[in-house]
Amino acid sequence: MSNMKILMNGIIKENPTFVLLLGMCPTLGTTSSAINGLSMGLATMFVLILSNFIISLIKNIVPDMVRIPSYIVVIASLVTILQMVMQAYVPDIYATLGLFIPLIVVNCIILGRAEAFAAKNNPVASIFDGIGIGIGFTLALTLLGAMREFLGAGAIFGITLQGENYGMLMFVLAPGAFIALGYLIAIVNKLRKA
Amino acid sequence: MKTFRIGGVHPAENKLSAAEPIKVAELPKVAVFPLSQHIGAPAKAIVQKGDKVKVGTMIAEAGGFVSAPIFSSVSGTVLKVDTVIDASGYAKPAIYITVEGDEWEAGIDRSKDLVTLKDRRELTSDEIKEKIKNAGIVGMGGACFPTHVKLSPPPGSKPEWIIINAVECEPYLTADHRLMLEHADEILVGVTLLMKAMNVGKAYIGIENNKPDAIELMKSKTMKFIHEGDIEIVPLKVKYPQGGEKQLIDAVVGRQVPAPPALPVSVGAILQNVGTAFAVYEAVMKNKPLFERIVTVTGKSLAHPSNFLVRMGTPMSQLIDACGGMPEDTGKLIGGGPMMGKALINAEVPICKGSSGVLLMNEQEAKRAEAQPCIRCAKCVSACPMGLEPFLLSKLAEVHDWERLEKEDVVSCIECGSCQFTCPSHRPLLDYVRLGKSTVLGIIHARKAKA
Amino acid sequence: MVLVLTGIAIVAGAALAAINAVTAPQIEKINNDNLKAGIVKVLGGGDIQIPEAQEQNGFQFYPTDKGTAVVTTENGFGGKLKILVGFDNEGTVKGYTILEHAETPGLGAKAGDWFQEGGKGCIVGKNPGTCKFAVTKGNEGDIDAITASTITSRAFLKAIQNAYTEFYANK
Amino acid sequence: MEYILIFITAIFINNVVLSQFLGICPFLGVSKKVSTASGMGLAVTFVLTLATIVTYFIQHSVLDPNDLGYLQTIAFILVIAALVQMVEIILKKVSPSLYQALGVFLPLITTNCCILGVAILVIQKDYNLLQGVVYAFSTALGFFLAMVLFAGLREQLALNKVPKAVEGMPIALITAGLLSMAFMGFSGVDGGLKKLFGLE
Amino acid sequence: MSNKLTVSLSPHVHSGDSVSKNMYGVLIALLPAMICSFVFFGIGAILVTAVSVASCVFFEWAINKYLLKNPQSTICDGSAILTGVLLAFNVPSNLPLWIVILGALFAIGVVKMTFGGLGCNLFNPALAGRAFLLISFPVQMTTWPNPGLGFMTIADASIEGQTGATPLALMKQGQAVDMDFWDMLIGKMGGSLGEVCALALLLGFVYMLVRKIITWHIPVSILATVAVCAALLHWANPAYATPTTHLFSGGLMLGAIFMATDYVTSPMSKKGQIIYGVAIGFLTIVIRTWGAYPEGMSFAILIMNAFVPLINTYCKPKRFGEVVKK
Ligand SMILES: Cc1cc2nc3c(=O)[nH]c(=O)nc-3n(C[C@H](O)[C@H](O)[C@H](O)COP(=O)(O)O)c2cc1C
Ligand SMILES: Cc1cc2nc3c(=O)[nH]c(=O)nc-3n(C[C@H](O)[C@H](O)[C@H](O)COP(=O)(O)O)c2cc1C
Ligand SMILES: Cc1cc2nc3c(=O)[nH]c(=O)nc-3n(C[C@H](O)[C@H](O)[C@H](O)COP(=O)(O)O)c2cc1C
Ligand SMILES: Cc1cc2nc3c(=O)[nH]c(=O)nc-3n(C[C@H](O)[C@H](O)[C@H](O)CO)c2cc1C
Ligand code: SF4
Ligand code: SF4
Ligand code: SF4
Ligand code: SF4
Ligand code: FES
Repeated sequence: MSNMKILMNGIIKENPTFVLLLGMCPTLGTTSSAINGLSMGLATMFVLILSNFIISLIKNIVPDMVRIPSYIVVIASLVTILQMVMQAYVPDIYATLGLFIPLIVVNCIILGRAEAFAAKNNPVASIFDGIGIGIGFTLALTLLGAMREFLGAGAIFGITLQGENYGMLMFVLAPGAFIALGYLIAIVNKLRKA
Repeated sequence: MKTFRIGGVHPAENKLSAAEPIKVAELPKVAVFPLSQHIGAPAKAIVQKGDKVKVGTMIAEAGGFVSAPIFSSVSGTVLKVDTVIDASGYAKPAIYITVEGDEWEAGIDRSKDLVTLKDRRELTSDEIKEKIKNAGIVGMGGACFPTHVKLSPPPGSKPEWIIINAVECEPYLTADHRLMLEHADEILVGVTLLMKAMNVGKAYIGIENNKPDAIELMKSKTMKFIHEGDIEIVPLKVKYPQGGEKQLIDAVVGRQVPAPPALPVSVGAILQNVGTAFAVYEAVMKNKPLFERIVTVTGKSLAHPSNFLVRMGTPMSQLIDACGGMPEDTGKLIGGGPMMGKALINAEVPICKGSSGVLLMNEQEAKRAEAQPCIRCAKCVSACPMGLEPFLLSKLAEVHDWERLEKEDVVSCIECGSCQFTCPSHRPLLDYVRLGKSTVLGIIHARKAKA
Repeated sequence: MVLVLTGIAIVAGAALAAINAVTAPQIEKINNDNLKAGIVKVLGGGDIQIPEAQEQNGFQFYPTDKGTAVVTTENGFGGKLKILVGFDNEGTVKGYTILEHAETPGLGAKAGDWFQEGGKGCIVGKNPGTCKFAVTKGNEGDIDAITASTITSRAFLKAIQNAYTEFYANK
Repeated sequence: MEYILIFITAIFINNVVLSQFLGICPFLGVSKKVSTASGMGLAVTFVLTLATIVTYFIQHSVLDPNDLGYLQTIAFILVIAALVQMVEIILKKVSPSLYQALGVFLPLITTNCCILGVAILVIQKDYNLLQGVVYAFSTALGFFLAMVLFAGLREQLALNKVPKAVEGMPIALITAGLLSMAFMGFSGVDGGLKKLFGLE
Repeated sequence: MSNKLTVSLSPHVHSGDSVSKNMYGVLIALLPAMICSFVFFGIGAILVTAVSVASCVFFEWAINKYLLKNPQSTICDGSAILTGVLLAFNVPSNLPLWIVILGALFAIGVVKMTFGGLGCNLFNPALAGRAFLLISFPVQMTTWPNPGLGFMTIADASIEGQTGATPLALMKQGQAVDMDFWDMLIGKMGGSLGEVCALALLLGFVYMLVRKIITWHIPVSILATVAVCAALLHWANPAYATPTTHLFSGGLMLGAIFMATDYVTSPMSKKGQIIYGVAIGFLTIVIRTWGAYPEGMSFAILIMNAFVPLINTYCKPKRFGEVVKK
C-alpha cells in the first residue's frame, strides 16, 4: 500500500470517528466549538504520529509479554510531553481542553493504531498512518465542533454568522454533543453509501 | 356483584335470539360425524358402509382414556367412512349416515317426566361416572374435554365444589340461556348427579346478570331438589371472558388456579358447562347418549335468529336455511361466538358436540381494520384476564424471541382475544401470541421429551 | 524482558525530566505574565510596576501606584468563580477580568463581558461604597443581572463587594 | 452532609457519562442489554473505587514529595493497568462466580477513561482520601445508572423499527443525548442542597 | 358463495376504539384550558398555538414523506396535533414564533420521527421540545406575560413591568408566595399558556376518565406525592411553599393529567404507573425546591421517561394465579 493510500485510508475508509467509532469521549467532550475540536484533533494527532513512529521503531526489541505495558509507557510519556509543552506555550487551549489532554493516554485510537498498524509496519508507513488517522480524527472533531458552534452560538471559529440570539444553547451543552454527533454520523453514513 | 379480578372487556352483547324458544331442527338428509369431536385421541369407527344404525347407536368407540365414543343421532344406513372438512378447516375422518326415518334405540327413555335423585337413590358415584363415560359426554362449553376425565381427578386432589358455567359471556350466543329457561329442572338434577359423582356437598351456578330471567328461575327451583344452599346461584357482573374456567372459578369462589400443570381441581373446583349438566341428566336418568344439543344460529343480517335443538351431524347450512337463508352480504361464517369462534370456509360443516353457535357476519363486520403501530396505550394489558402483556408477547413473537416469550408466560394465554378486541391500533395481537404460544409449547415438549 | 521494560521506562523518564526542565520555567513565566497582563488591564493600562502578592483572608492584593488589584473568589453556578478586580484609591472599580470560571457558555459565562464598560450591567466607574453591588431583581441592588443567570450575577457581584470590603478595611 | 452532596452531585448532576463525557466507549459499546450493562457497571464501580485509593496514595506519598508531579499521567495509567490485571487474577482465585460475571469486562476497563479521569479529578479537586473515595464510588454509581437506563432504552428500541438512516450508532447517540437532556433537569440541585445543608 | 367468506382467526369483533379517537378525545379534553388561555393571553396565545400545531403537523408530514419515504400518511391520527397543542401549552404566549417552530422541529423531528414515529419514541415529544427550548432559549422561555384581562391584574406585577413571574419563579427568588387559592384555581397568575387554569385542566381530566382514555393511576399518584412532599417540607420549614401553591402552580396539573399520561412514554402495568407517578412527584418537588429551573414537572417526566423500560421489565402486571388464596 502506498503511503498516500495509507493516508487516505485514515481519513476516509477507516475514519476513527465516523467509521471505527473510537475516541468518543474527547469527540463529545471537546467539541463545543470548532476551534476546540481542531485543537483536540491536533493534540491527538501529535501523540498518534510519534507513538506510531516510536512503537514501529522498537517493535522488534520488545518481547510479547511486555508489549502492551511498553506501548503504554511510550504513549503516556508522549502525552506528558504534550501536556508540558501545551502548558508552556498554549496555556489557554490547555485550560479549555482540560482533562481530555491526559486522557489521550487511554484514547483507544492511539493504542488501537499501535497494535493494528505500527506493530506490523515500518516506521515511515506508521508515520503516514498516524497522519492519516490524525487528520481523519481532526477533521471529524472540527466538523462536529463547527456544527455545534453554529447551531449553538450562531458562529463558526468564533465568526458570527447569525445573530448570537439565534443560537440554540443546548448544542454547546452536553445533550447537544450526543445529538449532533448522532445526526452527523447518520449523514456521513448516507454520503458514504451514496 | 361478583366477577373475576384481573382484566376483562365488555363487548356489545347482541343477544338477538335470547327471546326465541328452542325449536327442534329438522332431520338432515345425510348426517356427518367427525371422529375427533373432542380433545384427546380420536374415536375409532365401529361401523362400516351399509350398516344399519338407529338413533343412539354407538358408531365409534373411545380411542383411549382421554377420548369419548360417538353415537348416531339419526337412523339410517352408513353411507361411507370418509373425510369431512370440519371447523378446523382441515379434512378429518368422518362417518356419513343416510337418514331413513327416525327410529330410536330401545333403552332410551323418551318421556318428558322428570327423574330426580330421590327416585334413583340406589345410584352410586361410580355408576354415574360410568354412565357419563359410556354416553360419550364431553364438555359442551366449547373445549370438548371428555367429562369423565374431569370427573377422575388425579389422586391427592380433593374436589370441594362443582361449579356450573352458565355464564355464556360470548356475545350473540344464547344456547345456554335458553336451555336454562326451558330445562331448569333437568339441569339441576344433572348438577346433583355431578355432586354425587364427585362426593361434594356444594355446587355453584354462575350466571351473568344480563340473564335476569334465568337467574330468577334457577333460584326459585334450587330448593326443590336439595337442601337450601347446597346449590347456589351466583349472579355475576357482565364481563368477558367470565366463562373462561379460570376466570369463573376466581369470580365464584375467589381462588385463582395457578399456571399449568395445576388443574382447576388443584384449588378444589370442578367446572362444567350447563349444557354438560343437562347432558349428564339425560345420560344417567334417561339413558340417552350425547347426540343432540342446543345451537344458536344468529347474525345481524339473518332474517330470524333462532335457537335449535339439533341432532349432531346436521350441516350448518340447513340451520341457516331454517332461519331465512344465508343473507346476500354475508362476509364471514363463524362456528361459535365472535370472540373465540372459528371462521369457517363453508356452511357444510356439521354440528358436533361442541358447536354452541353459528354466527353470520356481514361483509363490513367481517373486515379487520388495518393495523397501525402499537402506541403502547396498555389497554391490552388492562384487558388481559391472565395478567399478561399482549403487546410485548406479540412483539416478541414477531421478532422470534421464543426464549423471552417463555419467560413472559406466553403459555398462560387462554386465547380469549380480549387484547385484540380492545387494541385501538387494531393490532393482530392474538395472531402473534398464538404463534408464540404454540412455538413455545413445542419447545417445552421437545425439552421434556429429551429429559 | 524486564530489562527492556526498565529500559523503556528509564528512557521515557529521562526524556520527561529533560523536557520538564525546559518547560517548567516557561509555565511559571506564562502564568506570571498572564497575571501581570491582567493586573495592567484592570488598572487601566500603562506601565505599572507589579509588587509581590499580599495574601489576606483569602484575597490577594497587588497595591500599585495606579490603584490596587484584588483576586477574589466566590461560588458561581457551576463552580469556582475567580475574578481579578482593580480599584482606584477611592474604591471605584477601574476594571475586572475573570481568571477562572465554570459557568455555562451562553449564560453565566457572559459575565466576562456583561459587567464591562458598555455592557448592560456595567460596573466600571462605579463604587461599591455608593452604589449597591447586587442585582436589581427584587430590589436587591443597583446592577442589572445577566439575563437568565441571576445566580452567576449574584456570585460575581458578591465577589466584587467582598473584595471592596476587604480593600476598604485595609485602607 | 458534604459527602451526601458529593454523592448526589456525582450521580445525578455531573453524571460522568451524561455530562462529563467520560467512559463513553463502554457506555455505547456494552449497553445493548441491561444484564451486560449492569455487569460492566459493577466492574467499573469496583475498579474505579480501588484505583482512586491507590492513585491517591501514589500522588501524595510518591509523586508530590519528590516533586514528580509531571509523572502523574504515566504513573497513574501504569498503576491502573496493573491493578486491573491483579483484580482479574485475584477475582479468578477468590470468587470464580464473580469472575464469571465481571471477568469479560475487566480488560476493557483499562482503556476506560473514566477510571483515569476520575483519578486525576480527585487530585485536581484537592479532595482528601475519604472525599475522594466517596466521589469515586458515587461517580461509578452514576456510570452504573446511566448504563442501565441506556441499556433499558436500547432494549426497547430493539423491538421497534427505527428508520434505516439512523440505525445503529446514530440512534444510540441521539437517545443518549435525550437522556442527557433529561438529566439536565437536575442542574442546580447541588447549589440548592448546598444552601440547604448550610455549606455555603 | 364459499369463496367470498373471510377466514381469519378470532376474535372477530373489535371494540371500535382507535388511535385517532383517543387522540381527538385528549384534544377535546384540552379545549377548556385552551379557551382559558386564549381569554387570558389573547392573540399571542392563539398565534403560538396555531404556529405550534401547524409546524408539528407539517414536520411530521414532511419527514414522513420525504425522509422516511413512508407512503402511509400519519398526520390524520391526531398525535402530531396533540403534540403541537401541548408544546404550545408549555411555552409563554409571547415567545417569538421562530422559537416555537424550532421547538416543534425538535419535538417532532428529533424526538418522535427519528425513532420511527408514533409509538416508537422513548421520550415525550412535547416535553422534550419544551426542555430543548428552555435550555436553548432560557431568556425568552422564562419571561411570562401576565394574563391580559384588565380586572385580573396581579398585585405584585410590578416586578418586571409587563411580564409577571410565575409563582414558582417568585418562590425561587426566595419571595414569600402566598397565592390566593381561587386566583390559582382559575388561573389568575403568570405562566405558560396552558398551565394557568387548574380548573379547566381538571375538567379535562374528568372527561378523559369518563371516556376511559386514561386511568387515574398516574395523575393521582403524582398529585398525591407532590401534596405529601410539599406538606412535609412546609411543615418542617414554613418558608417552603404550601402544598396548594405547588399543586395549582406551574405545569403540575398540565403535566400530571396530560403529559405524564402519554401512552407511548409511560409504563404499561398499573403497579409501574404508580411507581412512575410517585417518582415524578418526588422529582418535581426536588427540582422545584432545590434545582436551577423554577419548574420541575417537565424534567421530572423526562427523567422518568428514561426509567420506563426498566420499570416495564421489572414491574410486571400481576399474573393470574400468582396469588393463590387458600
Ligand atoms: C375465554 C374463554 C371463554 C369461555 N367462555 C365460556 C362460556 O361462556 N361458557 C362456557 O360454558 N364455557 C366457556 N369456556 C369454556 C370453559 O373454560 C370451560 O372449558 C367449560 O366451561 C368447562 O365446562 P365443560 O367441560 O362442561 O365444557 C370459555 C373458555 C375460554 C378460554
Ligand atoms: C391431561 C389432562 C388432564 C386433565 N385432568 C383434569 C382433571 O383431572 N380435572 C379437571 O377438572 N380437569 C382436567 N383437565 C381439563 C382442563 O383443566 C380443562 O378443564 C380443559 O382443558 C377444558 O378447559 P376449557 O374449556 O376452559 O379450555 C385435564 C386436561 C388435560 C389436558
Ligand atoms: C444547564 C443550565 C445552565 C445554567 N447556567 C447558569 C449559569 O451559568 N449561571 C447562572 O446564573 N444560572 C445558570 N442557570 C440557572 C438558570 O438559568 C436559573 O433559572 C437562573 O439562574 C435564575 O433565574 P433568572 O436569572 O432568570 O432569574 C443554568 C441552568 C441550567 C439548567
Ligand atoms: C393521554 C395522552 C397524552 C398525551 N400526551 C402527550 C404529550 O404529553 N406530549 C406529546 O408530545 N404527545 C402526547 N400525546 C400524543 C402522542 O401519544 C404522542 O405524540 C406520542 O408520544 C408520539 O409518538 C398524548 C396522547 C394521549 C392519548
Ligand atoms: S478510551 Fe476512553 S476516551 Fe477513548 S473512547 Fe473509550 S472511553 Fe472514551
Ligand atoms: S365441537 Fe368444536 S372443537 Fe369439538 S370437534 Fe366440533 S368444532 Fe371442533
Ligand atoms: S388472548 Fe391471551 S394475551 Fe390476549 S387477553 Fe386473552 S389471555 Fe391475554
Ligand atoms: S392495546 Fe394495542 S396499541 Fe395499546 S399497547 Fe396494546 S398493542 Fe399497543
Ligand atoms: S364462555 Fe363465554 S361464551 Fe363460552
